[in-house]
Amino acid sequence: MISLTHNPIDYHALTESVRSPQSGAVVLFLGTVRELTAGRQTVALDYEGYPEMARAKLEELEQAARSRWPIDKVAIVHRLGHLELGDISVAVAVSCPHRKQAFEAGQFLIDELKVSVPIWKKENWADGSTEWVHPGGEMTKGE
Amino acid sequence: MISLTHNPIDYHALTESVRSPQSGAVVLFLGTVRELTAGRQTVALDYEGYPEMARAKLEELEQAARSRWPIDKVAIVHRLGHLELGDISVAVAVSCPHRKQAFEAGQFLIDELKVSVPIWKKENWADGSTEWVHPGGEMTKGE
Amino acid sequence: MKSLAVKLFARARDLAGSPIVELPWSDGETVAALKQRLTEQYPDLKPLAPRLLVAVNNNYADDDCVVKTTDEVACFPPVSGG
Amino acid sequence: MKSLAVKLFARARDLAGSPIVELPWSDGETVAALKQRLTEQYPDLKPLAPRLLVAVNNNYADDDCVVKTTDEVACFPPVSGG
Repeated sequence: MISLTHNPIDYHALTESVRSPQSGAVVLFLGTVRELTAGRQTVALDYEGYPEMARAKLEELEQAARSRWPIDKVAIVHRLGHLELGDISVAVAVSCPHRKQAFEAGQFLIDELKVSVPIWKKENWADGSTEWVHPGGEMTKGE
Repeated sequence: MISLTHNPIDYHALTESVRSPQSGAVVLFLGTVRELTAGRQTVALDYEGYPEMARAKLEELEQAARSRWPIDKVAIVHRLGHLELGDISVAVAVSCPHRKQAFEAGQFLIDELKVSVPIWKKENWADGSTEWVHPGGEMTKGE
Repeated sequence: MKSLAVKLFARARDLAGSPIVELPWSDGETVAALKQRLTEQYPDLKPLAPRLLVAVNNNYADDDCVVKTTDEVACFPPVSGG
Repeated sequence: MKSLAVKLFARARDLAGSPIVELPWSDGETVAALKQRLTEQYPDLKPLAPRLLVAVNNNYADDDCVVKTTDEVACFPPVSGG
């Protein structure tokens, strides 16, 4: 189950959706809005996505993970819009027969999500400035 | 937060207890009662613990993990008593500034829990027999 | 000459001032031509140009990928979700 | 001679038929002596003997660890939680 949402992420429902008696191990990852990034203070993040492509890439990621680990169920949800400190921006839940598989698959999914899924975050710093985050180069002040 | 319980594990509350704006990453692991073990069908598990020592060992594990990763918060709960198929036997939640740390610490905690914390499971097989699980030797029919 | 619709996201959209732009286009031209034409027509995108990514029909496309006016095309900076 | 209380768990308790047993004990004796006396007094434990673990005051104890009658002592098979 892949989704993008502008609402708070219900990771409890997400986790329940991957549980099953076939799988002894469930791993859930939550990404949350952190107060400090490289020593600077964040007050909020704005997430923007390219929804059709983001969903397509997330589906591809699920298939890539399934080809590498004996995954039972996967659920990934990414939030878009304005997020405050501590809010959950992304949740990845995966169930597998054994725990090592579940940890590896969960880490693979969030690692790959961050490099290939077209979603972008804009920092809202405590000093009132904003800044798009674009890995692979220094960050540039937002307009 | 370390605990043993005879009640169903509320992993949602457990996960909430480790979230914080200082930590961008939360990893939750759930161990659940699996239907098939080495091809045999389980209908239930009975977990027994040595509670004082189990709590002491879990506290040691938390300290060992904190000495290796920049952990913000940890919560571990292990259930004891009679568990049905799909029930959660153990939940480990950990928060860290970054995701790699959280995955590594979570996996370390559950891996070590399984080798050092004095808790035992007894299989209730579909054929009506029971069997204590004792790693490190073949399993022996329970009386 | 036909025209190609290009969706822009994040800082690329902010710099160009629009979520979608139209470029003059001949079928057979490539992603490299798209990037060049885009930054010519929207010079404010130049600081971002070396890092701009192009997606054609929901897949990342290399510079030599040929683009048709019927393709769904988007242009954006490196992603930063998660 | 004093006596030592030994808690038993899981299959060890089932085989011995009791969650706690008392062994005759002299201070200065070791974990190795404890295991031997336990299986002498409870022969049903013998199938499990090579894999029995001993904990003294909530820590795993080697065979040469000295046990006093005031120690909290437990004996059990390899753990299988999780």
